[in-house]
Parts: sequence; structure tokens; C-alpha cells
Amino acid sequence: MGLLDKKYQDSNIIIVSLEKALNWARKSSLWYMQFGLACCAIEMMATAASRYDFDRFGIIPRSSPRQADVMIVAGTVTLKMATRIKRLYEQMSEPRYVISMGSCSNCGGPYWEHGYHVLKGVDRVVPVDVYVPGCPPRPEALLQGFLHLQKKIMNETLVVGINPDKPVVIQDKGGDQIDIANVDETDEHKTAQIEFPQQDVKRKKEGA
Amino acid sequence: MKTTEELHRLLSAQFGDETCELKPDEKVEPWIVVKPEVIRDVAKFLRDEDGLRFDCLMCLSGVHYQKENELGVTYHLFSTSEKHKLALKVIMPEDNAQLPSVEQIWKTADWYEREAFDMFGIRFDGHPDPRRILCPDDWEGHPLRKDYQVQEFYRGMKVEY
Amino acid sequence: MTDVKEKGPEVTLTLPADTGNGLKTQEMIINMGPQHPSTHGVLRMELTLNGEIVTKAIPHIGYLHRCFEKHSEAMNDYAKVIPYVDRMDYVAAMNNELGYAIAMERLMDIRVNDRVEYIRVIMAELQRVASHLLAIGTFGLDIGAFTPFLYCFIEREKILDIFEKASGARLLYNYIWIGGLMNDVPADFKSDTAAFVKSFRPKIKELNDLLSMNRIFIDRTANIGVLPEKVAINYGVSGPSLRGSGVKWDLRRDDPYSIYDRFEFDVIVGKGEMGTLGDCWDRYIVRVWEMEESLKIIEQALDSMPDDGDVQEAIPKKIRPPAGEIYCRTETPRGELGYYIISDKSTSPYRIKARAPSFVNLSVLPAISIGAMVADMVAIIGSIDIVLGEVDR
Amino acid sequence: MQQFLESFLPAGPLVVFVFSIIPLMIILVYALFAIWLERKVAGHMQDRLGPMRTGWHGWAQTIADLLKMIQKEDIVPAKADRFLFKLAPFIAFAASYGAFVAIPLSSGYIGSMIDVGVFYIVAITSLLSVSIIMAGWASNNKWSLLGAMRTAAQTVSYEVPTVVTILSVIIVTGTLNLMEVTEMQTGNAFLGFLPSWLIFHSPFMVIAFGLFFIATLAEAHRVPFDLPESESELVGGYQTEYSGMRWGLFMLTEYADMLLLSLVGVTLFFGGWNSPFGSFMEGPLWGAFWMLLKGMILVFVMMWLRWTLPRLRVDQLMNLCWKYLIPLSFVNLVLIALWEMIF
Repeated sequence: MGLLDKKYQDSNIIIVSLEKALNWARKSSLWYMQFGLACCAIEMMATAASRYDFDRFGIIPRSSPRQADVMIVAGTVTLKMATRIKRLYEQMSEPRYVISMGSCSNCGGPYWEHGYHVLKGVDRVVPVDVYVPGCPPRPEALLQGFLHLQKKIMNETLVVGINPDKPVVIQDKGGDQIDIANVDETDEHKTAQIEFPQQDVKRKKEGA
Repeated sequence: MKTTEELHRLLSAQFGDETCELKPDEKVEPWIVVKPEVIRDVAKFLRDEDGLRFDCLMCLSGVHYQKENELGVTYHLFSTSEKHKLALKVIMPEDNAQLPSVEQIWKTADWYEREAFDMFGIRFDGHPDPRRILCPDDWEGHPLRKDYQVQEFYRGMKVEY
Repeated sequence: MTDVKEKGPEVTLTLPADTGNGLKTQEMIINMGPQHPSTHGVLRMELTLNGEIVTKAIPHIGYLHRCFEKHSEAMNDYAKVIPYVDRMDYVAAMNNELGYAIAMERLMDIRVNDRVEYIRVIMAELQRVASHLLAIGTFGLDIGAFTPFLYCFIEREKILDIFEKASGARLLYNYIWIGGLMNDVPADFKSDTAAFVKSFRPKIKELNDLLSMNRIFIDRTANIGVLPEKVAINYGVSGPSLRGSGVKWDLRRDDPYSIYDRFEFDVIVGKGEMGTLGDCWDRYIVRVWEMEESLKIIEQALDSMPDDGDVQEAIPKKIRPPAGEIYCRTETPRGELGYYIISDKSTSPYRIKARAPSFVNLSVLPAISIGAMVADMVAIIGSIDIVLGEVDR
Repeated sequence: MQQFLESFLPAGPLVVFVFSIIPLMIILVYALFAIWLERKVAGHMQDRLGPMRTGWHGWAQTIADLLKMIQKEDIVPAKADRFLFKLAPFIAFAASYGAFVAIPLSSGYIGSMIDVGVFYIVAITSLLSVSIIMAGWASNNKWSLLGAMRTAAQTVSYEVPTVVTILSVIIVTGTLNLMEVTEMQTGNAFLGFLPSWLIFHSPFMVIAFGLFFIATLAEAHRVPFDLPESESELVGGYQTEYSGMRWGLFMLTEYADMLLLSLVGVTLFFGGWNSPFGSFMEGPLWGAFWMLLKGMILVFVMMWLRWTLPRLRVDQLMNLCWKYLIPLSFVNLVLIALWEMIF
């Protein structure tokens, strides 16, 4: 997370106000990485287009992962692509968020059973903040996902408390009320180690 | 415009009866089965001969015939000048699935043959770039074979749900 | 001259023989994709560059290989293949469904009634317009024009509204079924479609003014990525990419399926107006004028569409087609979509192979991109109009 | 202005500090406004709304963006040249900030009354291309390198027509000091009713302004000449590897450059801080208002072009410069000189 996150032991009025201002800035300027995988990417483009207009929420695309705040995993993640997604996520600068858009990236979607080349859920390689169901989700659903992410961001704190490295459970109580709590790490696959493809390692040495 | 029967007559006159065989399908489309050794010559003949001019390879598909322990390759040809179609088939035993590449004759075959290799493990001799195309290079097995067993892990990622 | 010995033995005072003006140059290999704003998805290109000139381009595909063929064989029902067919070319789902339905109906020897045929044709042509709008918009985006892309999306949304009313979905419809349709069209379908056609005609002119005839746009696309006719046919290129090279070839006219032989329409071909025949601009403008032709077909179909008729033929719940093989092809917005279906009399296909137009069209990319610049690569990829879901299946 | 400040502040470094901070304040406030404006202009041109959720019509959008960028992690790639990588954005910003010193923002304010003002501006803005090359090379990213090389070629080439068109103005004014150039344009002179701005001086001045505007578009890396960044080709060009506030500085520089070049254009052709209505609404503060208003109109035209036109290719960019703009500007220079001799 950001520079100040979890740097304070206890809270006071200054920290709370600062926290609010910083969180407001984060939630109002969620720049997403311009990168689509499959069908959902078309709906993502439609959401950015005139009728639904991402820009109303201050959400604009950036093509470089370094400047992006949120990665929308829009579409089926194949095993060949999963290593790249992991790398893209690592290239993003903190604070960073992931929205898993569509059934395919949530859990494999229609390809869960016989899809030998499909990763059954992108949460096996990167931590996911918001899951948007649908195949593909309507633009309204994606916008709803962003609103949920904004709520989650507004509850981030500079004070030591919830461990950001562990998955959290969010309970939406309507309005701006929301509950966040850590759950214990139980799913083994979430810590899966991914080896990078041989050719990419070679590239890296060349200085790509 | 020639029917498959006429084309078969022409082919057997050129290459002999034993290399190509007409399979009249009961319902839909007939096809000609060709021995794997001669497929490149047959293809060249079909493309260049006057009155045939099959200048377009529409589709090249691998097929796994599990009961017969055979692998097949189907070529769907089409001629843009003569407007006729032809389905050619090559049948090979499963343990020695190898045939000459037609990449030099129709460039379309380049990627299709790589796909057939990727999905069925059919090897095409003389192909300039015989790599997998859809699956990653270090993938195990050939997925579209009927006896394919999916691998459990790929680079640390669980494959099954 | 400094002392050579102090710098170590590897320093040589003579220049390598291959350097003309004393500069040592080196080719650069650059990786474009899978995450790149202009590769239309997850295509990866390995470009060898000499300065900014591409000397070699190798496309790497398979980043969206979703095992369509495996699923079709494993679903144990011919009808359950249709959703997967949708997801293959997700920009033109209706056309994919139509191709599959026609292949199955030929295999099983079913004839559907006229109302179904007309609705199918209208849907397919509307989808063609929607797909071309997306192709044109993203092509403009690749060239750097942002606004036409959004204007195209505004029109596309209107088409999606018509689809949504009929099928309930915006993108992947599962609407055209074997032997008919999922359900009948809503009552105001005719008036909606007619209103769209009326409102869309002037937009084509607006698009031409804004983008097609823009001097910078023409400079960027004319004479780039020239695809000669012979090469195109040898590579099996089809659809607007082939017609852009001047080949008058459209399956709707040359190998008619459904009821396309009842309609009057022109097959648009590139003429090399702005540069060489078969360049990016020709491929682009073919799509623009094809939308006009699609509108013509829709208008004719709306006029003669019968008002009643059952939209689903009586076919068994579990389809068991007779044993046999069929290769059936239809014209999608991207070209010739063929389904090679082998049936063994069981409830699932023994083998389905989809001959995806984008897959074949993309394979010509290395041949036409030699000598282009990096900026042209983007234009060439955009002008071929690939959908990665279909390339990788 | 300086005397005014000295009247109530203790003389010395503080006055200099306050004095030099004014352009910075203007740049920052302008950037906040211009980035918001750009998004609103783009939105309304594209049948959208643009930012709506941060205050009235999203007016605080840029503030949120800046606050967020400050929080972002500052990544320096492992294989990058750390020193140059970190230095580049500051040099870029310093280059355009430094140039503001020679611009007369109003009749009462100019950062420094240098006699070679125009020459100084042309010289110091060249630093920008140095910083971009630094950024592109230090990132150790091939896309960045391509972007940087394009910038080098572009900036060096387009400086020639820029300087030649400026020279044609200098022929008329006879001075390089921008304050004096502005003062020459006070009042109604030409034809009795037009303000005596240099653009109305002769028909060739209109051509000169056209050439100058095209060249400055390229200098500021705006569409159709935004090749250094060119999102759809080079991902982010030289900015690809920058994150957080370092990237924010590059963005700030881009917008500051737009304003700078617009203000130079306004000073040279549109009478600088002079009111368009003769002596009506005149004075030091009105002067600043007119100066910034005219500058913003030019900035708006740049935005308008950005959301309308596609992008040129790098060789076409060079063709345009060397085959058309440079010969034309030289011919125009001769014609203006002749006009000056005859009238």
C-alpha cells in the first residue's frame, strides 16, 4: 500500500482526517490498466465509451502498468497468459487493486470443466479485490464493481489493524457502511509459485 | 466445376488406383483418401493442373480415430477460378503419424499444420517451423486426442478445477 | 590517441568491417504484447527492428486458447455447443451461431421456415454492422484518433439494444438455435430496426468526413501493408481483408446460404483509390461501405419478412444427426467461417473443427509487415481486424 | 511589481523568492484547471460528461489525481540507471518553469527583464528534449528508448521552423525583449480600428503564426505530433517506466509547455497583455487576465485538435518539417523582410 499505510499505532483526529483525504483521492482517481483478454474486454470498452462513461468516476485507462491503479482482469485467463498477468500485477505500483471481471476470471466460467488450458480463477495467481459476476457482466455491473472498490478504499486506514496481505471479507451494509475483516489463509493455491517462462528470463537478461 | 467422382478419376489416372480411394459418404459429402507419402505431389497436382486449380486451402484439420488407432488429416480444398470443392483425407497409424507438409503449396497450411501438431501430435516433414502454436512450448500431451489426460500442474498452477 | 595497452587487450582500433560511417548498429528485438494497447487483445508480436523499420515479425498466439473444440466434443449435446460458438468470435456472435446452425441443419437435412430465415438474416447483418463499427473504431484508435472510436460505440449500442430486446443479452446471445430461434422477436422489432437503419445512414457519411477522408489518416494507412491478390488467396485470406485486395469474393453471393440469394446487394471491393490496391486504407474502406450494403439487405428483409410462423422447428430434444461429415462455411464480418463436423450418430459431435477467419487472416501478417515501421505494424494489425478469441479458439 | 513587494517585505532573498514563485503558482493552478478542462473538453466532444463525482462537475478531479500520485509507489526498475532516471523529470519541469522567467505576464510583471528574452526561451526549452532522452535511455526499456529517439529527432527538427518564424517577428520589432515586443503592440494602429497586434501587421504575419502554431504543437508533443508518448504504438513512450509523482511531473511539464508556447505565441502575435479593446480594461491585473485568457484560448485549440486528429508517423513528421515547414518559413521570412522595406 501507500507510503504511510500501517505506519501509525493509534488513531487521532489528524490521522483520521488525513486518512479520509488520502482515501478520497485514491478512490476518485482509479486509473485502470488498458488491457483486455476476451469477451469481457469488449464490455469494458463499452463501459468506457459514451453511454456508460467511466470518466464520470475519474476512471481513465493507462496503457503502462506503472501508472495504473487497478487491473481489470477482463476475460478468460489461460495458463499461458497467467504468468504474464502475474508479471503485470508485479509491475504495477502500490497501492494497486484487482477487479476480476466475468465468470471466466472469477472461477473459469463456462470453461471450468473441460478447459485444459484455462486457469480456473485469476485469484490463483493474483489477489483479487472485487469479483464481478456475469458472462459477460453488463457495463452497469462493472460500474457497480468499481463502486464496491471505492467503498473498500474508503475503509482503508493508516493505522495498524487489518493485514493487507491476507484476504479480507467485505460485508456491504448498504449506503457507505461496510465491514472489513481478515480471514485466515486457507486456500493453498493462493500462494502458488509461478515460474516464469524461459524466454522471458532470457529477455530480461538482454534488458528488455 | 468438377464433382468429387470426376476428380477421383483424374487423380487415380495420375497417381494410380492404390494411392487414392474414393469414400462416398452415405449422407452428406464424399471424400478421397490419399496415401500419406504422395500427399505433397497430389497437392501440387491439384493446385497447378489446368481445369483443377485448387488455389485455396480452406481448412486443414486433424482427426483422431480412436477405435481404429489412427490419426487423420482432412484437407478442404477450393478453387476460386473453377469454383469446385474437394475433401482430401490422409489416414496414418497412431504410432507413426508422419506426413509431408504442404506448407510450400498453400501458405495457409503453415499455421494449420502447427495446430494439428499441437493438438494431435501429427508430425509434418519439411515444415519450416514445427513448434506448438496454441499451447505453450512446455505443454505435455496433445489435447484433442481422445485418450488425452490433462496434466495436474502447469508451472505451479493447478490445471483441474 | 590513448594508450591501448592500459585499456586492456580487448580494445581494437580498427572498426568492424560492416560499419559504414563509423557507427556500430545493432538490430533490436522488441516484444509487442500480450499486453499492448493496440494488439486487439492478447496477441504477442516479436519484432526485429532496424531503427524503426521492421525486418521480421513473428506473431505468437495461444494466449486465449479456450479449448473450444474440446468443449464441443465433451458437452454431450449439439445444442450446448452454441454458447461456446458465441464466445469464439465475441464481436460477431450472431454470425457464428448462424454458421453453426446452418452446418447442423445441412447435416441433419432440416429446413426452417421463412420467418426464421428472415430474422436470422436481419440479425446477422445487424451484427455485421456492429462488428464493423468496432473494427473501424479500434482501427481509428490505433492510428491515434480517439473520438471516432466513441462515435462508433454510440451507434453500436443502438444495435445492441435491438439484440437485447430479442435475446436478453448484450454481447453473447445464444439466440440462433439449431432448427430455429431461441424465441420470437418482440413486437416492435421491425419498427426498431427500421428506425435504426434510418438513423444510421447519415452517420456513415459523418464517419467518412471525420476519419476516412482525413488527410493524416490517409497518409498513415494508404500504401501500408499491401496484400497482393495472389498472396491473399494462397494464404487463404477471406472476408473484407481479401476484398480489400480487389477480389470480388463474398460467400453470401458466391456460395449462398440461408436466403441471401433473395437480396440485392453489391460486393464491395478495394479499388486502390488512395494508394496501392490492397493497402490498409482499402481494407478499411471496404468495411465502411459494407455497412451500407448490410443496411440494404436489412431494409429488403424487413419489407418481405412474413409476420407469422413458428420460430422453432420440431426437432428432438437430444439431437442425433446421421453419421457423416460436413464442411459448411458462411461469411462472418471477418471472413469465411467454416465448421467441419464429424458425426458418429451419438449425441455429441465426434469432432468439430472451426475454420476461424481471423486465424488464417492473421497468418499473413509476417508476409505483409516486412519493411513497415512500428507505427505501421499497429495499422496493419488493426486493418486485418482480428479477434483473438477466434484466432486461439 | 518588484518595488511594490520591496515596500512591505524586508529586501533581499525573500523578495526574490516571492517574485520567482509567482510563475510556479500560475503553472500549478493552471495545470489543475487545464487537466480538468482537457477531460471535460474531451468528454463533451465525445458525447460524454467527463469527471462528475469530485465536486461540481468534477472540478477537484486533478487535485484527487495529484493526491493519489503522491501516494503511489515510486518504482525505479532494477536495471535502470537510477541517477538519470530520477533526475529526468525534474530537469524536464525545470526547463519549462525556467522559460517563464522571460515572459511578461502583465505590464507590471516580468520575471527578468532580459534583453535576449526570446533567445533565452528557445535555448532553455531545448533542455526538455535532453531530459526526455535521459528518461528514455535510463528506463532501460525498449519502448522508452524508441520514444526518446523520436523526441530527439522531432524536437531538433521543429526548433528550426519555430526559430525562423520567431525571427520574422523579430525583423518587425527589432528587439528580442518580450516586454518591449508587447509594448510595441499597444493601442490601435492598423487601419484605425484593429488593435496594433503583430498578427494584423501584414498578411504574411498570419502565415507566420500558422507555421509557428504547427511547430509549437510539435514542440509541445501534442496531437497530431504526440509521437514521443503515442499511447497506441509505444505504450507510453519515454514515460512507460515512470510511476507516481515522477510521472506526474512529466504530465505537469507537458501542460506547462502548452501554456508556455501559447504565451510566447500570444506575446509575439496577439499583443501579449494588451487589451483587445484599446485602453478599455487595461492595467497590470487586467493585463495578466488578458494574457492568460489569450493563452488559454490557444491551449483550448490544442485540446480541440487532440481529440479530432489522428497521429502522424515519424517519417511523415520529418517530411512535413523539412520539406514544407522550413522552406515555407524561410520564404515567409524574406517576404516579411521585403514588406518591412517597402512600407
